[in-house]
Amino acid sequence: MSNTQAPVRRQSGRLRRGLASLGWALAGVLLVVVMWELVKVIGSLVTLPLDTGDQAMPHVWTMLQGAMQPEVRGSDTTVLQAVVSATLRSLLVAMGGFAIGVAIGLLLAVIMQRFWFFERGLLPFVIASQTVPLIALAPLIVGIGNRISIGPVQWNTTYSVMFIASYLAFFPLSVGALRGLQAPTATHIELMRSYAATPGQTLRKLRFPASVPYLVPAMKVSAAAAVVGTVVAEISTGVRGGIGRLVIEYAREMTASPAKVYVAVFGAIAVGLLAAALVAALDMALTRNLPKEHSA
Amino acid sequence: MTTTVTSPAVKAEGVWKIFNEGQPNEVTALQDLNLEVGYGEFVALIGPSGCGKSTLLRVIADLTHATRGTMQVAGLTAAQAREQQKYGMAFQQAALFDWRTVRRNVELPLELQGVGKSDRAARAMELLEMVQLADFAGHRPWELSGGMQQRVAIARSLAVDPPLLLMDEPFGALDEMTRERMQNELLRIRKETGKSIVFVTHSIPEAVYLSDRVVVMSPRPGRITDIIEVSLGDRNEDTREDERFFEAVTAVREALRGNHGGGSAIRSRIGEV
Amino acid sequence: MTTTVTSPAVKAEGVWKIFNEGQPNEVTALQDLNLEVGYGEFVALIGPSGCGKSTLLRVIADLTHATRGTMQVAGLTAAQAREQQKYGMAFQQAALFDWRTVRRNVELPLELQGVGKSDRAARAMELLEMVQLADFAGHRPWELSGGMQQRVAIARSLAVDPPLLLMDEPFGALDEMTRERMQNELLRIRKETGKSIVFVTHSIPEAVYLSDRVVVMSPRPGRITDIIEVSLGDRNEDTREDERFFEAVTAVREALRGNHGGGSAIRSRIGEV
Amino acid sequence: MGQRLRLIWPPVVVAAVFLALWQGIVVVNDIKPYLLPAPSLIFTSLFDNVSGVFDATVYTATTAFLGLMIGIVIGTLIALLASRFIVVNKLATPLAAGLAAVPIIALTPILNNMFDITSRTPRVLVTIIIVFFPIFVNVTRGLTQIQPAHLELMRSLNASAGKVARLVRIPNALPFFLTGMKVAAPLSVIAALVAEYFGGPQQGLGARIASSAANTAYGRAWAYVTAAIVVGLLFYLAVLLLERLVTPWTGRARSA
Amino acid sequence: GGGSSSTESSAAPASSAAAPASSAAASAPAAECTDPTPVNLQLQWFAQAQFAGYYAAKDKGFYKDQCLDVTILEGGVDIVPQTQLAQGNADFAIAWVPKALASREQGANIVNVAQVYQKSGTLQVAWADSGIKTPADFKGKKVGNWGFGNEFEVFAAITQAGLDPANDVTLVQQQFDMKGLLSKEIDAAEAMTYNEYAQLLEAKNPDTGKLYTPEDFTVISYEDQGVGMLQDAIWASEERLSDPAYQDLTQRFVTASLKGWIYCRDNAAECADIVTANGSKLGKSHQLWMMNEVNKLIWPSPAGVGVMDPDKWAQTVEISMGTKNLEGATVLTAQPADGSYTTQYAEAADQSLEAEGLNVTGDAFAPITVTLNEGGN
Ligand SMILES: Nc1ncnc2c1ncn2[C@@H]1O[C@H](COP(=O)(O)OP(=O)(O)OP(=O)(O)O)[C@@H](O)[C@H]1O
Ligand SMILES: Nc1ncnc2c1ncn2[C@@H]1O[C@H](COP(=O)(O)OP(=O)(O)OP(=O)(O)O)[C@@H](O)[C@H]1O
Ligand SMILES: [Mg+2]
Ligand SMILES: [Mg+2]
Repeated sequence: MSNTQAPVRRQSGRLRRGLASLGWALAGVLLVVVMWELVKVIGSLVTLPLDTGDQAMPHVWTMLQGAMQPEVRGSDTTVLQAVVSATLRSLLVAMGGFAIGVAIGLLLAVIMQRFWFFERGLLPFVIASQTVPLIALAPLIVGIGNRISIGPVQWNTTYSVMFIASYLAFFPLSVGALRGLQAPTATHIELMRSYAATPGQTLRKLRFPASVPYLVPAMKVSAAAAVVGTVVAEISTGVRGGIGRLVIEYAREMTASPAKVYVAVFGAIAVGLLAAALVAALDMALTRNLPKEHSA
Repeated sequence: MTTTVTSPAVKAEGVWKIFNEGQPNEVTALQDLNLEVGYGEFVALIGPSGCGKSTLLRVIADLTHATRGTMQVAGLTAAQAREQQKYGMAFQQAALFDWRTVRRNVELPLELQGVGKSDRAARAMELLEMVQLADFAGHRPWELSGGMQQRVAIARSLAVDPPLLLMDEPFGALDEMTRERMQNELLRIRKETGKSIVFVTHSIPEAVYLSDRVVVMSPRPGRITDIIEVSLGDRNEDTREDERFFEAVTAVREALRGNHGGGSAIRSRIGEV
Repeated sequence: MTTTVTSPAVKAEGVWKIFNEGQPNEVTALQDLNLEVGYGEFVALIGPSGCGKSTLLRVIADLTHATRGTMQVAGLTAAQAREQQKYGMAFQQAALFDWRTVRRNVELPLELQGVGKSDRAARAMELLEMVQLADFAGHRPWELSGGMQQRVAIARSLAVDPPLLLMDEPFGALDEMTRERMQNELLRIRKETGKSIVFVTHSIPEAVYLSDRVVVMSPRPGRITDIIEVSLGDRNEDTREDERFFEAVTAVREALRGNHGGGSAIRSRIGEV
Repeated sequence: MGQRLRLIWPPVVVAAVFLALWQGIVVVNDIKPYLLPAPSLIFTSLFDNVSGVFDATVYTATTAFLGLMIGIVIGTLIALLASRFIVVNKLATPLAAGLAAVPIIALTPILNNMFDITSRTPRVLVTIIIVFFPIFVNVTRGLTQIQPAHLELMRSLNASAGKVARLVRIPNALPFFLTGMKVAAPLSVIAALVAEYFGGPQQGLGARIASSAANTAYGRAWAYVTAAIVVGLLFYLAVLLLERLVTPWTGRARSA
Repeated sequence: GGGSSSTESSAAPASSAAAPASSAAASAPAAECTDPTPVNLQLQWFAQAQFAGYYAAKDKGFYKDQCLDVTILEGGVDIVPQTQLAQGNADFAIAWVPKALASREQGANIVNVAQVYQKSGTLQVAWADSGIKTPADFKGKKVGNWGFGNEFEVFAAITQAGLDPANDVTLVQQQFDMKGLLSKEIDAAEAMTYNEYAQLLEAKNPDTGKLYTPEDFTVISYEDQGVGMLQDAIWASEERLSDPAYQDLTQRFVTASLKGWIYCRDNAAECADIVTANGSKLGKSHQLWMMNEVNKLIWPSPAGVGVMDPDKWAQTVEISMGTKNLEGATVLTAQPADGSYTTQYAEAADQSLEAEGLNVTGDAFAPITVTLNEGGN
């Protein structure tokens, strides 16, 4: 009896937890809305170090109105629709970049963990890579990328965007994964050594599972970085259809209709939230087997 | 199994182990240690807490390097012996993986050897049966009591079948009954397979009951101060009541007490053995 | 110390502890357990591995809640007693903090009580002296052997001076000599301070040597099957040779063996006590 | 001494190989500077303009440093609050994730509009936001991922939540915190730099890189990029030093 | 304001009177085009009326008439069109002259084959009540500029006015919106006639609730100040120009493109709609404004549309070499080599377009009047 019931209960529990965190996320958004309007009210009473005028900080309802307006006069897509479709497209690209970034980051971490030479020798370059501004790289990547064609698959700029996203995503992951791979206790490592386990086996059976607590936050940061990378690269390369392009196109209308650009930025935030939700789901799957914090 | 019967299972010559050498927190764990464990022999290591027993096992197992001296295992260097999996080890801490179930913890060494899935599971269940934990095969390590974890670790160390077993206080957290059962299981396994065993324990009766020789170590810096031969023949229910059993127990106890006092009187005894 | 002498140190009534209740991996660790530990009494808990001894200590310490039943400590609820620090606990695992030196690990409970820096250090060194680890005060936990870590944990549990001590196999990883020393230290402390002590052990002689009563538990689901009174008066060098000592040891052993066989014959014995 | 050498020579070797390859590829394939400048060109540009590069570096490094410090403080504080109060945790986690995913490029124009564009403020704010997330996420994990035995011990000692935080959670979170720092330190530099693209005072590295790149003076642009890399590495090195100082216990697993 | 300064140089004789035979052949519409040549055109920004001529040429079939299949590649913040061209990712590129020349100096082998914009569209806008009327009034003020290499006209004007850019003014980089000026954080902001200036006029004055009007601002035109630099031009690959096939392609492309610009001169409203239909997100009135202002920068073209004005070229090169920015750097370090531009393709194109009966100089061009709505809608 209990055998058949238990999984059902656990599943519904998971659903409930998922819904609850959704509720909390909404509450968080509500909190921000309230604070936003509060700052505006305070700003109208006393001088703040920031501009709380309707130009710099439009009212939330102005933004909502802006979202419902047609994108360009006469067109039948609203700003909201444009933002939603751009959001989904960017999310897809970002997740592609995230996947590539995770793969590269893990590989680097493994190499660095395994060979001290590479930890010392490679790590500075991994860090250096992150301080190279995209302005110096984007033309290079697009330029080189456009020459690549693998069989019938012709490179297009979207792949360059994905590549740039992964370029930002791999870094937090490799740092976190490296720390995680070094996390197992001395006894656990000795155990594997006593089995004459190959480095690969030690990696798979011990270091990877033990690195999960470090891997998960690293993935969260990476996913966010992938989203940032996607949007930045969309702007940088001017590729159409994504939220980045929308942000910059709307930003030019900031002077006249500031609400529009905020809607686009919220689209970008939505990409981030969706990415974070995906990683959170992954987290639940990965840490399902670990002891939860004691709650007596 | 390729080892010839003539080379000793373990041979330590002039082994030193100094931690943090040259630093203010330097600790000499092993000092000029010489020891030979014959092929098929059961040797118990006994000595005060912190005297270097675990360290000695770790040097044999090539988990740490001797600062000075040489260590041979089955006629090979310690490193070769480890690589060729000439030994199995049970650690003082259970060192189970939280992310694996009890059964899959026991399967680990088999997995590393590439044993197939169903064979692994069968062997693991057999071993869990032996340590009386079959009911807990699907549980996670942190759901077990201390003694249960230790039994899982023992099962794991027996999963593969190496010619030499290194066991660090494996029965320390077990109650007397379970402990006696495990002791007999170990002796049975040894008899059936002819393994050599180096066994660390704090229990003098256990050392005497199990082993052919009891090696007594002194407190830091760890040295061998006494080696007591035990000749009780095949162990059985009555062994623990045997006269010779009590004699050996007393001998070991005295060797240990002498140790605590320290001094040269003990040193000379090594010659006797 | 505000407790009146009349209320028992520990009083368990109909305590159940069921892990994962309702799930397939449900485990009943304690079943309808009743126990009273008198003020100033020394009670040893003994029973097969996994029978629920640690769980019982944890329920007393309010580290986990009884599924059913009530637990009183010093006339208070378990939670109140914990909040008022009516007990000190030594865990089965040493649970030392890697980021603190040995000495500062011992200081931890004193720090929490707001004891001044130099007083703390002095007290910690005194305790380390007692467990013979003064030399290692500045070391990190992972540089210690298993037994040494356990001794640090014991020192820590004695750092403050609570009326009730809960000790979970504290001497399990110690060699016989050190163990006897620690036993005598514990008895000395108890005599000087009049503490009540609940002490888990797997060693029958240890249980008998230390305690006023030995509580014998059955394997899962954990129940109390026997309580053996020990009246040896003041312990000294000769106690272990005492006739009554051996009698008590045999009684406990038989109670335990009976357990393993299980059955109603044992149940009836509770009435005798 | 030998230890220190072991620390230094691998990156030097890798750098030498990398630069030699780069130079070689540029020379052999006759790649023109409008595409990719050779290291030699970058270095001559750097030396021709040392004081200019230095001033720009100081400006941007200051922004990055301010943002990094404030971001660390805020990230840690909110993580602490989140580990203490479940409400904060539930509210802050999705918000932080959202904030982190806001691309700096999208954020900067808005902040530039809200705050005085002619001041450093909007740039520091951008940096803070970028730094905040890795710190927050890692510290949160470190504060909650505690051995059950340790928590039981503290509970048995009736330690208050504050004491548990101070004596167990924070030390336990230190390695996680440092991992976050390792990510945040280089990111602070890039954030401070990118924030300059959108306007404001023009003496920093970002503005210089943008201006040089727009005029295809890639040698000069990469000279500034080199300076940015150096700052990022210095920040990282500082974190490594800090790690050795505050978590001496973490290296032990490797000693076997 | 119309560009009167360029009329004197319009008398310059055409550099090559005889068009190559191949171009003459190509200029005749290829009726039997079965396999149009694929062509990539790289823009410097997103689709907007600034590039209306090319979108019109595509939409109206002018490219098809020349047997071309043109793909218009939009730009991005970090896309450098001349680099894309030099790397072979595009066949032609639209770029401002100074930036393209800088790339040329760094090894990008590109040639200006048609100078479409005859005038600079860069303005400096200040509040009418700020007292700023000429560059000399910038002294002690916060002067906005875009950086990204778009600042040299500002520097040239400041220098020309006898001020030291490093000490006498505070230079601030502005964003691509005009909020800095509107909120008075910046005293004088850089603006393109066709874009940012319109943004100002599309914004509502919070005090009156009405849109700002030209009377609210003072406008300084760099073209009028004599420091204008040449802007949008069509660039081709120098290496490939030695190949007759590419010469022919260039000729066909330039001809069709210029025809597009002529079309937009005469059909501004339709062209604005074409651009919008091609995915521009600019508001309708803003798009039309841009179209109209761009027309003002192109027309009249006294020597024919797309033909380089050598004086303007010389002025652009002079400023590029002589004006230092904050770092002390100039756009160019040396005089660009001969052959950096050629008028042969534009002239040949104009000839054949004239033969079609089109007016290639726009001497009678009259701008339309555009009313900007709030937000450019
Ligand atoms: N990693 C290390 N760093 C420094 N010192 C160490 C380390 N490991 C062990 N030691 C020291 O070496 C000595 C011997 O330790 P070892 O673990 O071998 O003792 P043991 O005989 O196994 O003791 P026990 O019976 O308590 O387990 C101890 O004094 C210990 O402090
Ligand atoms: N967190 C937990 N989740 C599920 N089951 C648990 C948990 N903790 C303990 N148990 C179960 O409760 C039972 C009693 O455990 P406990 O630790 O009290 O045993 P013990 O008597 O202390 O044994 P030992 O002598 O081996 O330490 C065991 O069967 C164990 O599997
Ligand atoms: Mg040991
Ligand atoms: Mg226990």
